Amino acid sequence: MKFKRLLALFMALGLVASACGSSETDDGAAGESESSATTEATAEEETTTTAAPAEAEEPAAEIATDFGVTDDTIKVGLNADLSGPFASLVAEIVEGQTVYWEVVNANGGIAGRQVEMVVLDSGYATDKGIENYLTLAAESDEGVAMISENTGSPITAAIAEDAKDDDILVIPLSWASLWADPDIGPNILEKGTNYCIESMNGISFLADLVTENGDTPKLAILSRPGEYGADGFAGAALAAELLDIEVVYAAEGEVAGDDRTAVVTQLVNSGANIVWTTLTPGETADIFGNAVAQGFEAQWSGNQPSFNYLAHLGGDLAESFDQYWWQSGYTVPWNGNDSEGMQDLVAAFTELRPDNNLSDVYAIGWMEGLMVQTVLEQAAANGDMTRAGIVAASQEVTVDFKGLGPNQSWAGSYNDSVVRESYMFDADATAFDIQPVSSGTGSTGLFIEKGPFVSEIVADYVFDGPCI
Amino acid sequence: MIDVLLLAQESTGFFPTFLQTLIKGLALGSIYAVMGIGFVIVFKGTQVLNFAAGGIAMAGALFMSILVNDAGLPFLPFSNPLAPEIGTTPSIPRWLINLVLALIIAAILGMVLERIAIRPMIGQPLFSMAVITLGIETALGPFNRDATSLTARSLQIPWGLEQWEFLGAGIPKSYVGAMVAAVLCFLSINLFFRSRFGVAMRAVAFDQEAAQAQGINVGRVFSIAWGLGAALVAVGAIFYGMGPFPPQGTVSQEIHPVLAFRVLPVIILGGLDSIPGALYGGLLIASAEVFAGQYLAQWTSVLGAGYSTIVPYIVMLIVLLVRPYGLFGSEEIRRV
Amino acid sequence: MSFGRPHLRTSYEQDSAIFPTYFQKGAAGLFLIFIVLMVLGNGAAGWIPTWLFGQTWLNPLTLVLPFAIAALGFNILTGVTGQVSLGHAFFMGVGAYSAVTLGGKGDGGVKACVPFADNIGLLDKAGECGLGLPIWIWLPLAGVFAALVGILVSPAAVKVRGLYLAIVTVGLVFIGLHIARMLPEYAGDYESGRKWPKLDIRIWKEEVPFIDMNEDGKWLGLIYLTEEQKQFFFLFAILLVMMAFAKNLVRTRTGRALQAIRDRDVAAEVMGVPEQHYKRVGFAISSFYAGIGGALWASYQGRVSPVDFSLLLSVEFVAILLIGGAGTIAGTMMGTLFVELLPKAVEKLTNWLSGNLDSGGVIGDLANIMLTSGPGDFGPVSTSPTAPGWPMSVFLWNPVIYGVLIVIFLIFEPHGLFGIWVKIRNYWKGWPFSY
Amino acid sequence: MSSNETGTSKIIEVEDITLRFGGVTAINGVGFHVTEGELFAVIGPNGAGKTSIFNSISQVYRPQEGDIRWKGKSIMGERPDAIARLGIARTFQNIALFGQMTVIDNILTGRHIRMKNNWLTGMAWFGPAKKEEMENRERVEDIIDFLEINEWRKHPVALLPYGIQKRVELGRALAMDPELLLLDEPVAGMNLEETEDMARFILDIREELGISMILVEHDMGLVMDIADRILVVDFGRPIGTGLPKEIQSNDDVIAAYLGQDFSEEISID
Repeated sequence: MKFKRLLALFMALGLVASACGSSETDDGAAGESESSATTEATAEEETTTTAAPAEAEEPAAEIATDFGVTDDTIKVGLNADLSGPFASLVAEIVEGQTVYWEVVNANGGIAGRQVEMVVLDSGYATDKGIENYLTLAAESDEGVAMISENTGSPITAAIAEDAKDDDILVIPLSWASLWADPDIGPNILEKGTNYCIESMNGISFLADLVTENGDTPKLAILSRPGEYGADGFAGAALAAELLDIEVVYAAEGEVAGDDRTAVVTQLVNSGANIVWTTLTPGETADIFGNAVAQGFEAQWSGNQPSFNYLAHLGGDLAESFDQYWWQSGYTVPWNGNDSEGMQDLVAAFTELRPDNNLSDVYAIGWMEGLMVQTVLEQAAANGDMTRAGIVAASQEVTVDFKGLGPNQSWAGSYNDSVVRESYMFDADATAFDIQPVSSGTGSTGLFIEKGPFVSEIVADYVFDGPCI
Repeated sequence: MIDVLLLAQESTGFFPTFLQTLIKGLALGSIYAVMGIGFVIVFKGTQVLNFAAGGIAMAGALFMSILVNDAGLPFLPFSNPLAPEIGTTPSIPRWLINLVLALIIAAILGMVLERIAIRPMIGQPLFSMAVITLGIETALGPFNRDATSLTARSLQIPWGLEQWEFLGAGIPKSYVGAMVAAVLCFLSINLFFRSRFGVAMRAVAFDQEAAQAQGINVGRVFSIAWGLGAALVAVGAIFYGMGPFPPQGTVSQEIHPVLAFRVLPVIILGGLDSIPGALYGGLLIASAEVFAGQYLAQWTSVLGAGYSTIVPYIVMLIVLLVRPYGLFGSEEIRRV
Repeated sequence: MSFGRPHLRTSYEQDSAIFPTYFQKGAAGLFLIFIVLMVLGNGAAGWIPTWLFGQTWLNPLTLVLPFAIAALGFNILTGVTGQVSLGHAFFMGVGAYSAVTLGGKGDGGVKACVPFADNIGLLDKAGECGLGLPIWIWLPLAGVFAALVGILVSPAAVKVRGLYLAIVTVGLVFIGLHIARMLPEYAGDYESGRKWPKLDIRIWKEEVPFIDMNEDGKWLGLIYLTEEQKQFFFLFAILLVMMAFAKNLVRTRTGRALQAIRDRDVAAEVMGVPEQHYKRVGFAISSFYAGIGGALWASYQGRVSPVDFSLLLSVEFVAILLIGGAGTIAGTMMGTLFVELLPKAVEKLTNWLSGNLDSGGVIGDLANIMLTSGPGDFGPVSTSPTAPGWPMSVFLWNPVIYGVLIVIFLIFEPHGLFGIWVKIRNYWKGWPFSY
Repeated sequence: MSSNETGTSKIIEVEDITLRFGGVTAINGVGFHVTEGELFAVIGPNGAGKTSIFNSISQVYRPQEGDIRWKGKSIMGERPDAIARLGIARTFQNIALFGQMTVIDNILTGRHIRMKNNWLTGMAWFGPAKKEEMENRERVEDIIDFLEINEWRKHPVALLPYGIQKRVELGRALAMDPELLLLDEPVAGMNLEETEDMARFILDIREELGISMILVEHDMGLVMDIADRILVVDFGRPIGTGLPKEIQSNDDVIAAYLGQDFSEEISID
């Protein structure tokens, strides 16, 4: 049994290797027979080991390293929430990155080195997150070269200063505009659109919808306490100011606790026709459901974490969400376009994880992988894979997300490098499939309505620091 | 801000708002009461304060969701023959049959937990027993979380979000359903306590050893108390899953796990050992919570966001300062 | 010379000492030296097994120390006084926020220290309140404030008994979270919290600390220590002092009164021990410990968010008490180590098992039974940390193991680790006789 | 404390107290007094309300009617610990020792009201607290010697034999240096030898320490031998008070109590 399993794993790896190796010319290796895939993989492994140094055009020995990088491996760390409130999402994001490295490693890795993930669980608790950071950033053999995912604004804020001291690169899994703070430095390599800009784009989109119908937009903003809520709220308030929209109800940080009667009452009575939420999925469902039940009609949207297709399209509210909800986001949903990146991602999951539920957030993990690879390859090309060298390399690269999201670079001022594009999705309850698998044709029920797009107010706005 | 508040008072009539709030309070109160009775029965039968109720309740709701979604039964080679067809909402009778099935499974879970973790502890201090259930709660949590993380856990409520119009107020069918469920539970528990088992349970609650000596099978009473308790909290969780309650027709990873903790003030107020107390306590606490949420909304900036969540605890503290054994609990005479 | 012979004591003082015999004194001393040498690592003595306290374990171990202090307090309230509290997290929070208010850096000036300052229009934006005082002020006061709050809530707490108290204190935790949300001037952002003062010792508010605890370097010009080592020793010293206090408390008049209330409250009153007064004292002392523990925890971490002071934290202390053994200081220490380091140990074990998946033999078989490494394999634990659904990842198993251990300890060893230790000790004392 | 006229001054006066629990009247108009140095006994059948009288004196229960005076001052409404500080100590019918504490600690707890160190000085240990602890420890060792329980000193009391526990309880009460000692069935459930030991301790206490005592007891032989005066209660009502001789010849008492109890006693022994 053990042998069989090993063989299966080996073959799977081989398939992906060939799939990715030839993906530019051929659309995957699904048609190839298993035996040929195996031999090809073996052959490729051999060539990799011999050819890698030659490809890098300089012997591995000449690359300066300190912690987490050896002659044959690069360790990247993940400080992820795998048992806390965001566990289901984060687990899928980490899965996305895991599959990405499986593909990359099968293709010979980075600079002839295999990428090894060190995954630690924070449970979304700050204390545990800090403890994990200290483990990952240890200045010894146990440390990692960089942190390829750090879940959550709170934990990222908590370790930002240490990361600067340790000069270690951290990719936060958090879209708060906080990482624009010059004090935080280049170590926190923010990814994608921030909540603030997302709110501005989203409200512009909703306002256009309402105006097209001949109404005057009246905005209600709902946010929860905390940095996420504050950032989303700040963007929404800014948008209202710039677009000159009346804010009829502003619940800044007021959505808290288990009973939201107060918020629903005020929302319904406010007469708003645009609602922007910066909430958790549970809070969104409660407020949305109760407001709709009381006959409240408006165009709703909110920052990406407000929505969860399982909770929202799988419950009784599915039709209402279909009718009133526009989902905002930073990445293309599963099979949402036919870009190169999406094809790679879908192919890899179809091959390597055929039984996994499909998910829109695999793309996020995949994009983290792309970021890390680009940065590390630049560092290798610079001949400096020390932690500081990796941080320096991150300022020189432009990451091509191959159509999964807007490309990004971190050079220059924040205003120059900030990502201004976001997406708007249409929620489709009928397309939603309760238990889709990645090898099937199911859907999470989200389709791109518009995007990537930059609203006028965002295009003109000068971002010189965090919105909050 | 001020403009908004004025608007809030004008746009809806006073009476419909009041009626709506009252119904919501009663519905939430019914759920608190049913879960409260679940706590009380376990306490009466086994002298255990069941902190694991939350985990058991959510597991019960999960069983329900598995049964009505016909996604096949986990770890079993067959699927549920009574389940509705995939993608359709079940008829009410079929849904109710599945509900009963789910409650039976929840009761079995309760009995199994009692047999492995509570039975060996008979005669130990109350605190140790309560902490055992804290351990169970901790251990059940990840399973619940894991089960809800991958697929939508719809409860397939036949009446969905439909509501009746009554005197200008919208009255959701789910609210009425919760009230009916509470009344049925309360009546059947009262009947139960008049039956032979009920008498046996009261005897055990009074004195375990004496009851044993009288030929009462104490172990069976323990089992039944836990089975009933588990089924009752599961009823609460399932009906709380219906919209327009927050989970909106699903088993919620965010909301369900903390539901049972919100019932604690209820049983403290009613007294740990009083079934009518749980009923009155549930209605009182829920009304306080809902009315505070509705009518103090304009003071949110003073009371703090989410103030209605702690209203039950404040009510509880005030009551306990006056009556340390709750409103209905029996005061223990200090023996020397 | 008396080597561990219990009957050869010549004075009552000696009889009631913490370590009554020379043997025990020596053992305790050796143990201390051993810990110090292990933390110092190879530089000090080559033969010390540094793997235990090496880089991997030093940080987690340091984190245990503030928890141990708070656990001592919980033990005084629940183990010694018999008052079951689930509100310990709340008092830790009070201590932590007192510390950050007194010692932290504020950006809102004194105005920010007025509660609801931003609501009544004193501040444009929520500033943070911090007075920037040195540690020798904020640390004791953190404990004192927590104790005062303990006394403040005690009118409700001393009236109710048993499980009612447990639930009342649950309410305390929720109310505390609500207050934290209402007062961002003190608590900082609800989810990410704010920055705590570091453990550095300053004489007053000067720039360069008298003893710098956050840079590697010579300590007091005597010995070269890393940052981690400095913090460990500092916290360890405080823990030792707090342990001595707790031990002294238990062996003097107040401690006996507290225990008397636990064992027989009515009889205690008839003996002249005012029950409510001593329950209050128990509450206050326990809160004092919680406050100090909370302040040190937050300072060591540098940042803690209000949501971390949740019911889960309180439950952790219940687990510590029961797993360690109620009422004893050694038990508290064992319990804290066990509970706090368990998740890490489980993780390491799973990693080790998955590394041995194909090694054959007993370990390989065990790994095969326990772990699932791919589709078609059966085992409860997934080797992939990220696979959602069944089988569950080790991170989801961690809380399960923790919960099951609470159950197992209560059923099979009600006296906890301390009880096991006593059994082992008695076995060796009596060896070769079995009783 | 000032009046030292042994045998004449009333140390405690109980005046027509009535105690009810809901509908049940536990004590109904009981009154008596105890003079200094006197050994007063209360007898009566089970459930007659003897222990309730003790509980009323220690104010664990609050009688609804009547008055209890300690040296002429009413103590009604005081808290039990205040009563203890006045100098009233007691033992319990069903032993109420602090089970998890050792014998030494139990008796030291008796010293609680005579000690001064508080939690602050206690935590510091060195200095006055330590000195006081040592002094009181000496006093406790004296009591342990007196009660002949040396070998049990370091054991948790819950593990001790019944007879020893009774002695420890007596020791704990003695440690309070009381002026009045309430003994609730000190020899209940003891065999003859243990009973004799306990009787000897009681007499020693009375002679050496001159402490007044109220004794509730079933063992008629013991009561008749050592009591100065006796109160008989039945169904919460007082039936008669007087010297042992008078009680033995009181017709009411014989009818209500003695005959039946003598036969019980015979069957026990």
